[in-house]
Order: sequence, then C-alpha cells, then structure tokens
Amino acid sequence: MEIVSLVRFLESADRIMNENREYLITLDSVVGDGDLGLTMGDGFRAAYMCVKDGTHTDAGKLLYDAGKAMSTAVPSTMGTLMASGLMQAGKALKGKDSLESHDWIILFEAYFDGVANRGKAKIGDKTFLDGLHPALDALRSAIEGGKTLEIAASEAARAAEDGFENTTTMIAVHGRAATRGEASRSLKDPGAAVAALLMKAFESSLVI
Amino acid sequence: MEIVSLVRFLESADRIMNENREYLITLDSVVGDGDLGLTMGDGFRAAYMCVKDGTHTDAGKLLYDAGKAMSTAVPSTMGTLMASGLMQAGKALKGKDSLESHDWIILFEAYFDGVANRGKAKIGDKTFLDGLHPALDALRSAIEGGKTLEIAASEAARAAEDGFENTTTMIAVHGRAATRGEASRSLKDPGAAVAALLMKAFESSLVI
Amino acid sequence: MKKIINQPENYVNEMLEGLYIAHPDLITYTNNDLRCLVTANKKEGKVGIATGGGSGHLPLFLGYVGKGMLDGCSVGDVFQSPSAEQMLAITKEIDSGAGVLYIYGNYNGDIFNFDMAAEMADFEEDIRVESVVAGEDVASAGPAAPGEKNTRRGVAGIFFVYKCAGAAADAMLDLDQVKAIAQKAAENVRTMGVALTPCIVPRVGKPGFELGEDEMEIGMGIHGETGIRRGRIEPADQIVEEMLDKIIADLPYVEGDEVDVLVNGLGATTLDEQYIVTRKINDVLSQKRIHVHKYYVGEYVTSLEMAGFSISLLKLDDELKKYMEAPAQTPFFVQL
Amino acid sequence: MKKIINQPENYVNEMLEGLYIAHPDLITYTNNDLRCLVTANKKEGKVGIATGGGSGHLPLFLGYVGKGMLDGCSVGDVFQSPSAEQMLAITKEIDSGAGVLYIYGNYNGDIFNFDMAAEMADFEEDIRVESVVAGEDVASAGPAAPGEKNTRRGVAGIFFVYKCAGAAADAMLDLDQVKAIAQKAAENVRTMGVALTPCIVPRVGKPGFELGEDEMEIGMGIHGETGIRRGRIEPADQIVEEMLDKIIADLPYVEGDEVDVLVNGLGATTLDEQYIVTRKINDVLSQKRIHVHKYYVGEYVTSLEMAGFSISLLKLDDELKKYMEAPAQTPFFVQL
Ligand SMILES: Nc1ncnc2c1ncn2[C@@H]1O[C@H](COP(=O)(O)OP(=O)(O)O)[C@@H](O)[C@H]1O
Ligand SMILES: Nc1ncnc2c1ncn2[C@@H]1O[C@H](COP(=O)(O)OP(=O)(O)O)[C@@H](O)[C@H]1O
Ligand SMILES: [Mg+2]
Ligand SMILES: [Mg+2]
Ligand SMILES: [Mg+2]
Ligand SMILES: [Mg+2]
Repeated sequence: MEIVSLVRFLESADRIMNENREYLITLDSVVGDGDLGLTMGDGFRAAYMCVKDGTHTDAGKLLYDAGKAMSTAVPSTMGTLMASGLMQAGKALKGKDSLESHDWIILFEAYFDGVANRGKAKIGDKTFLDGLHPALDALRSAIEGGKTLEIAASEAARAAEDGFENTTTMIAVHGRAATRGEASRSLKDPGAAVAALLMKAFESSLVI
Repeated sequence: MEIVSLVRFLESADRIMNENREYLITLDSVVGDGDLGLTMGDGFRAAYMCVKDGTHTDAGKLLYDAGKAMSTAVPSTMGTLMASGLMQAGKALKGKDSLESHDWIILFEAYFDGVANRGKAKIGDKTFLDGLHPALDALRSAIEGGKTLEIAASEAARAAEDGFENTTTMIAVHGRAATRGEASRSLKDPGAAVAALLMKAFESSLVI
Repeated sequence: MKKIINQPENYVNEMLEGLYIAHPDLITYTNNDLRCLVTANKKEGKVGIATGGGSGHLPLFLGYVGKGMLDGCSVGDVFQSPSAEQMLAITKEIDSGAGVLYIYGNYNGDIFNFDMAAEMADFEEDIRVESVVAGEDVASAGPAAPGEKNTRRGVAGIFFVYKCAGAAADAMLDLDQVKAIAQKAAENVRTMGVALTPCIVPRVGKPGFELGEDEMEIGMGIHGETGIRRGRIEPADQIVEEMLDKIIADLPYVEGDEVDVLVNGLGATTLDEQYIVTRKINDVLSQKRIHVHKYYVGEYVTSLEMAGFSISLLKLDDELKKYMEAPAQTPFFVQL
Repeated sequence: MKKIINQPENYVNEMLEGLYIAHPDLITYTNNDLRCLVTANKKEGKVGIATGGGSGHLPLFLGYVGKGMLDGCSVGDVFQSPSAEQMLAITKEIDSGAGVLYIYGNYNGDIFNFDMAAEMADFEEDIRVESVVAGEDVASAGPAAPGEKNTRRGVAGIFFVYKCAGAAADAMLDLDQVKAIAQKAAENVRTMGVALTPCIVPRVGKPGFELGEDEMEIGMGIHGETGIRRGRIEPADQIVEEMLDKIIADLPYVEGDEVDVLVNGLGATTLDEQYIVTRKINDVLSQKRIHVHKYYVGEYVTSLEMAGFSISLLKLDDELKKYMEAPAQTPFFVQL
C-alpha cells in the first residue's frame, strides 16, 4: 500500500468526525462540557489539512505532523490525547514509505500507547482506550488470522462500537465525568465514541 | 444669667433632637439618605454630655468644646455644620463667665456665621440657614425692642418654624437634594427643620 | 447581601485591623484610634500629606500611605467622612515643622471636616495647613466658571494628585511648592466612569439603586450618584469612545499632549475587561496623536463590589512627569 | 452577562493586546503569537521558567512573568489549556542553555499539553525540561497515597511556587536545584477557597452553575468545580475557622511553624472583606502559635468575576524564606 492510504484514513476521519459533531456534542453535554464535537471535528480537520497535499513521503513524518497540527488546533483533553496517539504512531512508523497490513497493527498499537502514556488511564477507566482496545485486539487477530485488511478493519470497527457500548459497565475516574462517581456508570463515554468513529473511518477509508 | 443657662440650652437641644429622631429621619428619607435623625440625636447628645458636669466656667470654651464633641461624634454634613456653629459661637463668647440677653444674639449670629462659613450656602439655598436666618432676625428685633428673653426666644422659634415651612419656595443647591433640581422645590428642607427644633430647644430651655 | 463579613457595625474596624496586621512595615495608627492611619516611616523635615474619606473604596484612601506618597489618612465609615478631630490627630502626628497638605475629594462632608481640621490645626496647634481638593469627574457637573467653586466630584484621578504631591514632598519641596504641584496635577486630570451594577453598604444591607439586567449607567459616581445617561449595555469599544470623547473635549487634551492613563476597575470588573478597555483607549489616543507616557491598570479606587470602570487622563509636563516617575512604596502601590 | 467586552471570540486576544500596551517594559510575545508571552528582560544563562493555562484568572498566569519570577507563559482560551506548540515556542525562546522548568496547575488539559511540549522540546530542540505540578487545594481530593498521583487541583498556592522558583532561578541555581525548590514549595503549600457567586465564561454567556441568594460553597474550585459543602452564608470568622481547620490539619502545620499567608480575592470580593479575613486568620494562627512571616492580600488568582476568596499557607524553612523575600517585578507583583 502507498502511504496515500494514510491520507485517505485521515480524510475519512475528518469527514466522519464532522458528520458526527452534534452526536459527540450531545454525548459530551451529558457528562462533560459539550465541546467534544467541536474539538474532534476541528482537530481531525486540522490533521487532514496538514497532509492532504500529498507531499509527505515518510509515513511516520506524516502521522507525526498530523498529530502536531491537531494538538495546535485543539489543545483540549481529547484533542491532545488524539494528537499524542497520532504522534506516537508517527514515531513507530518512522522511515516507512509504504505500508503492509501489519503496519496498521503497529499504527494503532502506537496510537493506543500514545494516548495511554499521555493520559495515564488504564483499561476499564471508561475512556477512549476502552473503545480502542477491543478494536486493536480484533484487528490484530483478524490480520494474524490471515483475513483481508478490509475485513479486519470492519471487525475492528464493530469491536470498537461494542467497546463503546460496554463503557456503561464502568465508573469514570478521569476528567469531568469522574466527579460523578458511581453516577457516571450508566452513561456512555464520549471519548470511547470517538474511538468507534475513528475505526469506522479506518474501515471506510479502505472501501474506495 | 449664669453660664449654666448654656448647659440647659444644650440639654434641651439634646432632648428635643432625640424626641424628633423619627421626624427628622422621615424628612431626610424623602430628599436625602435618611440619617439626619440619628446624626442630630447623637450629635446634640454628645454636645450636652461634654458640658453637663457643669465644670466649664468660660461660656466660649463651653460652646467650643460642645461643638468639638459634636463634630467628633457625627462627622456628617449637618453634624459638622452644627459643630461649626457651636464652635464659632464659642469663639464669639470667649472669656465670658455670664450672659446678657444680648449675648444670645451674638451666640446665634456666630452660630449662623459658623454654619455659613463652613457650608458656603446663601440665604435661599434651601438649607439650615433658611430656618435660622428669620429666627435670628426675630430674636434681634425682639430683644432690641425691649422684650423679655423668653418672649424673644418664643418669637424666634416661631420664625424658625415659618422659615422651615417657607423652604418649599426654594430649589436645593447643596447636598443630595440638589441633584433633584426643580423637583426639590415642593419638599421641605430637613436642615431647616433642625433650625426650628434648635430654636424650640432654646425657647424651652428658658422655661424651667 | 453576599459578603464575607461579621457584624456590619464592625466592618470598618475589622478591615483596619487586618490592614495593620498585613502591612506593619508600612503603616500604623496614632491617637489610639485605628481610623487615624499614618506612615510607619516618618521622614523628618518633609511636608506632611494627609488624605481621608469614607471607607468602601480600597485601595483609596488609606492604601496610598507609605513611602513617596501620603503620610496619613483618616478613615470614615463606609461612604461617610471621618471627623475633623481624627484629621487633626493625623495632622499633628505627620507634621514635622514643614506644614501639612490635605488632598481629598470634592464631597461636602469631607470638605467641611477637612476645613474644620485645618482651622483647628492652625488655631490649636499652630500647624500650617493647605488644601487641594480633587474634583475631576466630567460627568458630575460642568466645568467651574472662572472664580466659581468647582462642583465636580473627585474620583479615581486623585491617585495622580497623590502621586505627584507625594513625590514632590519626598523631594523636600516646601509646602507652597508641594501644594502648587498637587494643584497642577488636579487641574490637569479628568475622569469619567461607567457602572454596570450597584453595590451594597454593609450596614444598609441592600443596593442603593437598581440597574436593569442589560443596563449600564455612564458617568455614575462612586457612591451611586446619578450619571449622564442610562442605557443598554454596549460593546466595550463604544463605551470607551463615548467616555473618551467627553474626557478629551473637557480639558481639552490635544494633539501632541503627553498623558498618563489610569484604567480603574470599580470592584467586580475583571482585569481582563480593564485590559480590553486599555487596548481601545490606546487606539483612540493614537488616532488623536495624544501620546501615552504610561498606563496604570487595575483597582485603584473602588466602590465596594460595583461592576464598572473609570478612565482618568493626566496631562503631563516635565515636572509632573518627573514626579509621576518617582519611586513609591505603599500597601497598594509600588513603583520602582 | 454584564461585561465590558466586544465580541466574546476576541476576549482573550484583546485582553492580551491591552496587556502588551500597558507593560511594554516587562513583557512581550514570541512566535508572532500574542498567546506566547515572554519576559522582555531575558537573563542569559539562567534557568527559564514557564507556566501556562486558561485565561480568566488574571493576574494568574501571565501576570507573574517579569524580573525575578517567570520567563514565559502560554495563554489559552478562557478556562482552556494553551497548546503544546505554544508552550514549545516559549520554551525555545526562554531557554538559554540552562534548561527550562514548567510550573503549572494540576488540570488534565494542561498536564497533557505540557508533557507533550516537554517531549517535543527534548525530541525536536534538545532542550532539557523539568516540570513541577502544583496541586494543593485540600478541598478537591484527599492527599495522595505514597507513590500515587496527586489528584488535587492547583489554585492560588501556585503563586508561592512561582515566587520561590523564580528567585532561585534568578540566583542562577541550576535546573535540578530550581526544580527541587519549586517542588519543596509545592509540597509545603495548602489552599482552600469559598465561592459566593458563579462567574460567566464570555463565550458561554451564562453562569456554569447557580448558588442560592444566601448560599456559599466551601471548597469550590476556580472553574466552579464542586466543593466540600454548600450552605447558608456564615459570618466571616466562622468561614475562616472552617477553612483553616482543614488547611492546618492537612500538611499539618504545627506549633512553632513559620508560614507565609496568601489571602486571595476571587474577583468580586472587596479588599475590605479580604482584610476582615486576614484579621481572623491572624487570630487563629496566633492561638495555634503558628508564626506568620508575611501576609499577601489581594487578587492573585481570580475566577473571572466570581465572589469569594481563598486562603493559602506556605510552610517556610530558611531556604524558602530567602526566596520568598527576594525582589521581583512583574506586571502584577512588585516586591522590593
Ligand atoms: N486520562 C485520560 N486518558 C484517556 N482518555 C481520557 C482521559 N481523560 C479523559 N479522557 C477522555 O476524554 C473524554 C472527554 O474529552 P474532552 O471533552 O476533550 O474533555 P474536557 O472537555 O473535559 O477537557 C472523556 O470522555 C474520556 O474518554
Ligand atoms: N452647604 C450647606 N450649608 C448649609 N446647610 C447645608 C449645606 N449642605 C447641606 N445642608 C443642610 O444639610 C441637610 C442634610 O444634612 P445631612 O442629612 O447631614 O446630609 P447628608 O446625609 O447628605 O450628608 C440639608 O437638608 C441642608 O439643610
Ligand atoms: Mg468536553
Ligand atoms: Mg442625610
Ligand atoms: Mg475587586
Ligand atoms: Mg476584581
């Protein structure tokens, strides 16, 4: 695969986040301050704008630059976490000028690590990670099990969606939602919704 | 007359101002900030307290000290003006250890000057002076016409009352009432009411 | 009334106790009376400068007592004059033979008491006292006709008068000279304010007036005295333009003038807003080619927790500039 | 919303423009970005100190950039973190080879961005960065268990951390030493606040929460974070006692300790009230034989026009005392 597939991924993320502005605002209004639709829409727009001219030749540099653009545009909690994910993915893919299927596992693993290192949240803390983590597992086992990247992405997207739904079993321990304690349990986590949208963007970027 | 007559005058002023606290508050609440009953009650109380022990032998010193006590107790507009009146009267009677009828004219003339010098108001400005001024004229002409001090005081008290009533022909140009301009005309001036009470106190201090 | 206070009767004295606790190196009191505040660093031979007035305006008045500014301040109840006797006690304490200058705002209660104190100082103590009355609020009255009494209220501009006079006295000028400089500062300063909300005198417990939810009053005084007009609140830039128009036309300040500018918060208005105002003032003055020597921004004269601000301009000459630039150290104003 | 502003979108930038206009001798900006504020008096060879955070807290954060305190501050929207890139731009500007110390409050957005900036500074610019996070609000969470992350909010106490670290850097200590002093200050400060009214973020236009006409909230954070309890407003002395009880027991501060005390107004609370509070603090601390070295009273960290105040205590040793006493000159804090 050419590294333009990364540009398509970010284009798709931009489109999907912006299609879901209101959805994310609504989710975040219940538990947080309601800005998530704006920050994710603006953030992934900035990330895509930074790479859309197609002049990047290094996959790692492309992702790192996209992350930096996002962090500058939206220095909010999730904005900075998503930027950290992209930048970490960039570091992991540094030097590559094309991508194998396996590189997508590396990308999302690094993305996960970037967010986890930055935010110090653990699985089960009711965050973005609880959407991305099951997706990563699904992606890994599908690809290692020999499935096509398209099918693997689609299974990952479904797993992320399930992970998001599953956040209603958890109590929030980070951010604004944490101040609610036990009362946060029944609410779906907006950050995990972003993970589901992100994997959906990955899936749809492969279907041209 | 002994200078104890001055103590009786201040005692009477103390009593009458305090009997009329609510009356003055009501008057001042219409045009000003409503504190006049408190300041005049407390002020003349302080003046009297300062001289009631009867140790003063100098009429001038007695009035000056009473004025200072008043100014310390109630540094409001009317408090300071009344203090200035008493202190000026004190300066005018300095050295006297007894009083002629004529000395009461000197006293109230000086009182008037003390207030006028301090406040820079003119006759017709709708102030205390418009109550005291006609009283002073009445006192002077009664005494110079050979009437007794008691009758002169009673005529002065009546003139002060008339002067007070007459303030409804004037527009206020000093203090809080002045901000009302023409609308101040129909209202009686609280400071002139104090002049009427002061002359009533003088009158009643002579009737033992 | 939402205030962090104890008994309203103790408001002023408890405030003063706290003030002496916090600033023992700069201020103390005389006459066994908390309300007779004097500098802790008396400078012998210097002209003494005293001020005074009602409480509720911190940092005014007492906050400017210290090195290079004022020597004493008598403190009244909230929005009430202190007494002549308190002023006299301070006068005696701060005089060291060179005489005393009173600088205070143009309010009847203060005028009457300071005049009385000056007479007592002369009559009883043989201390020479001179007075300069600050009255520079262009919204409060028209300019005084020649020979007539100035009926304008004194508001935040008095800070400039304190600063210039304080520095002149610190430079060991004599009483007439210090008075002349204070007078010159007073004559070259103009102020206007705007209020957005009323304030509550603790012993009264309710606002002295009301302002509608979207209303402001241009020109309102620091005790809630009526201003020039009430209207819907407008954008900051528009408010500043209206105020500066009136201020500039009044002296007038003209092209080529050099000024110091005081942007003063009345209590509840944020520093953010004060700087937004500063930005617009700078625009307007640049356009009119009035050069700004220095900006002072912050709460210099408040009206309890009133929301709003005032703008003061001081037209400088070399002399005033020198005294404005001199160092000062008081509880509320430090300049190196 | 009663504010002296123009378009809410321009609130922060217009405020900053005013700030640069008013203080050209002390501050400027880098990277062609008003929100990247740096000292106008860079001292070569010194450890650089940077802070940053959301707007709406003036004088925090930017107001402490100047001589003897901080070297740079990145400025976010109201109550929002600035970006890592802005922090990086400042880091590059203020580093002069001795490395840079970040001091900021314990809020996720700020932590994430400062961490990212530190990584970028190392990765992209080879600048050594260390961080000290202030989190001393005893009402916001329990103390951290050993080895656990401190989850307390950083509030007004950060002023003490700035002051000590700034003076240490000014004395040309190296990065590890400056960090150790900042860390010591951060570990020895405790704060608690009380709010009487909410505040309004300009772009939001309405209060983030409501407080009843006679209600206060003890322990509320400077963005309206939930406190310890809501109740009827009480006399000042009682409120101070409750707050000091919690603060003193937490470190704990004990008999014989020496402390600096910060009484901080949140925005609309008058200086009068802050001094009434000071008086009571002094009573309580005297009784407990905790010696006060110095009081700082005024608005140091606000929450827009919120009414309320906070108390911070810094336990001193000889080293911290020396750095607290060192001179400083910034737009909002001058100490001789
Ligand atoms: N430490 C963390 N690690 C990972 N995700 C986090 C962390 N803290 C918060 N989040 C995620 O961020 C989401 C909220 O993001 P955002 O709306 O940007 O926060 P805020 O507006 O409160 O700054 C939460 O739903 C959660 O999924
Ligand atoms: N310059 C003045 N000269 C004489 N009397 C004055 C002057 N100014 C005000 N007064 C009198 O003072 C009265 C109000 O006194 P007071 O209630 O003490 O004033 P305030 O409460 O406004 O300070 C007025 O009714 C008027 O008679
Ligand atoms: Mg949010
Ligand atoms: Mg009155
Ligand atoms: Mg204030
Ligand atoms: Mg304020």
